Amino acid sequence: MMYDWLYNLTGSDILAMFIVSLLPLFVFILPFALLAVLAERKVSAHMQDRLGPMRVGYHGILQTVADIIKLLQKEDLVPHATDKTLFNFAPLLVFMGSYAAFAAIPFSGFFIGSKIDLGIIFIVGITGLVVAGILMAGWASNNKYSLLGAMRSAAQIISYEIPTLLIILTVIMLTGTLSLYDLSELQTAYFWNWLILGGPAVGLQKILLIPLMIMGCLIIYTSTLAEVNRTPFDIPEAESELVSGYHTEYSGMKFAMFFLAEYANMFAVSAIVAIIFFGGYQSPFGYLGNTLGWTWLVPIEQFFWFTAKGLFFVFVQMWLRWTLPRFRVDQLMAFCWKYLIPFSFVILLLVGLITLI
Amino acid sequence: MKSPEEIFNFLKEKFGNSVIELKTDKPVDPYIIVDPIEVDKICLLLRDHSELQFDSLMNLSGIDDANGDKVKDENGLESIKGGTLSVYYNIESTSIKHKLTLRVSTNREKPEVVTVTEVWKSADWHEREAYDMYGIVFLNHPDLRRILMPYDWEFGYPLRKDYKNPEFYRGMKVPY
Amino acid sequence: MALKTEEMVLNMGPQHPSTHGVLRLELQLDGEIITNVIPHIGYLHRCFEKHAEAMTYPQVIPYTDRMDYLASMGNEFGYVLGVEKLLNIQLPERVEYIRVIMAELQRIASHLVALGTYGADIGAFTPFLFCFRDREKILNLFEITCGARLLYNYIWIGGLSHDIHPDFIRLTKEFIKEFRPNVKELNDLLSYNRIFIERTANVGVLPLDTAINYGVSGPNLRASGMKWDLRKDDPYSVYHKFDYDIPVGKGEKGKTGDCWDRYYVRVLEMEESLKIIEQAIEQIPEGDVTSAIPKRVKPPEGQVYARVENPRGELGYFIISDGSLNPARVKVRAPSFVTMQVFPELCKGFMVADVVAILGSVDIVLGEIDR
Amino acid sequence: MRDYIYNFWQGLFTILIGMKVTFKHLFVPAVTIQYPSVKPQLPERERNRLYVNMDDCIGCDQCARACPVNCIEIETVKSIPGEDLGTTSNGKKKALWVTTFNIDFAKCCYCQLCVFPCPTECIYMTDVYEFSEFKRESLVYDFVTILPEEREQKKKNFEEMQAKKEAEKAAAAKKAAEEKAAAQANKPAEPKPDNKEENKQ
Repeated sequence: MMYDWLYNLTGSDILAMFIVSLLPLFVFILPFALLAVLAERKVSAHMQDRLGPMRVGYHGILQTVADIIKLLQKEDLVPHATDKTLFNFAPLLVFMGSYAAFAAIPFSGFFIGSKIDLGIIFIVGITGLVVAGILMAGWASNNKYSLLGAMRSAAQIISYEIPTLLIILTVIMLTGTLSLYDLSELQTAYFWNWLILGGPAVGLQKILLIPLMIMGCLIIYTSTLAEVNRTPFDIPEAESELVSGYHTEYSGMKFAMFFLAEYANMFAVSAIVAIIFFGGYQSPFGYLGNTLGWTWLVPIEQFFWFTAKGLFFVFVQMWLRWTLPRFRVDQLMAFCWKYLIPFSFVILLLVGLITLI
Repeated sequence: MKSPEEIFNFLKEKFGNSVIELKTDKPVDPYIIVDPIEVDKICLLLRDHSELQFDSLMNLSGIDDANGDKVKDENGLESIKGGTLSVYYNIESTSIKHKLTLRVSTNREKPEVVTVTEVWKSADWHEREAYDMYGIVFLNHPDLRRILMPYDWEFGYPLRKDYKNPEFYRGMKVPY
Repeated sequence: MALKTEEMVLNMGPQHPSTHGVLRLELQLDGEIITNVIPHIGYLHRCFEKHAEAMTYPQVIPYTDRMDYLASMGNEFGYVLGVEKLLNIQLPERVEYIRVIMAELQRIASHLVALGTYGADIGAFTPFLFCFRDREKILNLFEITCGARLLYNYIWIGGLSHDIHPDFIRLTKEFIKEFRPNVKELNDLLSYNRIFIERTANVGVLPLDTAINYGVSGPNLRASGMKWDLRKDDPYSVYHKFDYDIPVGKGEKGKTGDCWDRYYVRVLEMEESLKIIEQAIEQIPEGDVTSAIPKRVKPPEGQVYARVENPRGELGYFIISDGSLNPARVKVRAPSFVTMQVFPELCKGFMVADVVAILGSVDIVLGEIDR
Repeated sequence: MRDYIYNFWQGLFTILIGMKVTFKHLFVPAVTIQYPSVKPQLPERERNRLYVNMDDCIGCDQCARACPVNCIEIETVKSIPGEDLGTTSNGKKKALWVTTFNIDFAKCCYCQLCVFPCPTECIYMTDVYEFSEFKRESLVYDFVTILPEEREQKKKNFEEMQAKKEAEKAAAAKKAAEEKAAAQANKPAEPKPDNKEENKQ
């Protein structure tokens, strides 16, 4: 693995660990965030028959750089009578929550942050930090609207974690492993081994599993969508009622931190769905590297497939944002408790029965 | 479908002298002049009577007839004394599809008209606007406040013919 | 011991992204549920009626445009009808036809704004841009005819300022051909979307008898189930020559008269307006549009109440003339002013997010309320 | 239970239809234009900034009277009989010097009511729409073609002409008064014929 390779290279495990933990941030998340902000504006523009940013750089490529420079030089004002420490710490907490999740995500066969064996539970736990950060931001900015927004988003995220966990439980029950790395390894060789098509099971069991797995994938995708506060579940920043939810009072670099955290979270969530159901970094139709015999090419191909799947799901999130109207708060809760959770329990039950056959 | 004359005669025998006269000389639609204190009883009858059924008040507008005599007080401020302010009611029946115009006149110093909000709810804001613009007080109106002008505008009533703009309002210069 | 809760007063507006202009709503909330709404208007009051008394009759027309700035053709039409009744001028047929075409195009453009902003209030941003893309085509039609895109001063007393542009008819036919599939697309995207229905069905229900008592008119009254349209019930101009029907709210997705009905009645009305325009374009006669315009407009003493079916409802002008060049009084019965009166009735018992939905569905314009 | 499943299914189905519509629009070419580099093509009846062709303007004040917001301000001076002011394009002889002709474009509402009553069609609307200024005062356009000193000069010699005429009239009136006084001196001779001649002059 990358860690061992670095360990032989540098000799000291602290240095190796340091490099391995920095890699996802600088190699992957920051470029992804730059790309995602621009992609969101371009995708939404073309979906609405317009052109999107065209002025900065060719076809608006440098637009995100311009945005970041703007945010950097903006005055970082702190409103009067706020709880200073909480106010400053909240964006950090939110960013930490979403960035820490990348530790357990296997980018390719060769690179994984830390191969802990309860990867999924770690990720779901860490994203809980985001809720604390949002509540802190809502409370500290001393403004009626952000408090209302923070309360709503906390309630939403907590209630949507239950269907996510239930679906993850069914997958664990089926595959028996918690670690994301083993999960990806399990779904090797061609796409019909992917968990969405029944995974490594055979015969009758596999055919029975397929509809349930597809339903499961839909449910986990919608509930993780809600955890990231993306439309149709973006009540906390519902422009029309609460002006813009918990990060109304933030400006400058703090606002950029929230923005970055949202995009990092977006990719983390779509990566989880890709890993669980669509075979993480496994390629759907075999590796070029194996056929040509260059074994060093395989990890790069795997990294390519992983980011391709992740980006596809991020595109679907953007696609949903520009087609669907927004839920009302009570409808959102009703949808979760009356539709998602019962369905995931039914799937858990059925998959349990099927594994007994 | 009843013509204004029939309605007028019908009201005349019902309310006697509080229905004053039917004016048809001026062009377009004729109107009935009514006594300002009886107007809500008349309108209640107009709405509830089986053959009339005037169930919707299209429009209620105040008007400064400016028929008083012009008086120039000390620093050349021209103001009209005497004369009348009147209120026009355009009502129609959506079922029988006939229309009627009523007119009510009160003197300019103490303009008082009984409200018709109990008969048609849409009269509420129209009356508040007539009060705001002309100062016509509508008796037992649910909440008679100014509606378009600022709530504490004490420089008189803007749409009267002798209205003069104040120089300053709460320190802000009232433009040109 | 019951938990002591007290009411929270939330001020929505006058600067609020979804109040369609400068309107302040004082919401009295019990938790998330609304107990009472007090609208405060008057922020956009430009004393139209005082101006009208200082202007001559033709000079008032640019002022009428600025009242309901999304449907200026309709405003001019109403005012001009009133003055023509006072002067009882005989208009050439061509003028009547062009006025009907322009009023119906303006109705579609105004409904597109209403539907687009309503989708944006509920959260769907794409239909908003689709509606405005189609509206631009109509504005171009207006621009080639009279030169302006929003405030036209096109319909004059006794005629029109310009005759229609030579290729106006061809461009309108093209527009109609392009616009029909777009309406179907808008329906797929928004009208039948389950989340949109969830947000608007059974919300802000306006019962029929309260509607009539409050004098509500236009799409809001038709959505509550009453077939009442001035173009048919109190015909003016040449509307009696065309056949079109009046869409009425049937409560497909919830009770009749809820937000979804008010939205869907406007979508169907756009279709009817297209039919009127098509028939009007076929039957338009030849003639000179400026022949009946009087040099000096000096109507005899008297008063008239003329009303027109505007996209937002019944727009009435009560004009009193004292025989001079300037009108003695022009009182405007604005449909949004009357709809705003019934708004508190609609909101009782719903949530804050619904206030935005209901306000979007009644489609008010503050220029018209405050005059 | 039945509508529970129907709700879930209909929700899913309508969301997919909506997504089909937006995906289709990914490949529809954009309708927007890049404004500063690509200017919109305006129709010829466009109504933007007014332009006044001063050689045709006879100073008749029709446009100022027709303007609902009175943003046109005109002052004219009568010309001295001797002066020649040239003729307008359609051959009408001009009789008035137009000394001030300001249009305040901050107040103008572009309603085109001033264009129609103009007898010589010298005021019309161009399609210039980019004329924003930093100061509001600089939006008041002065259209008069004669130089400021000439305007003063025109006013001055009109006043002189005026003063000269008064002087003559006063002189004539004084002369008439003396004659009357003289006539009264020999009034008993023949009173009637005198005053008939006087008012004939």
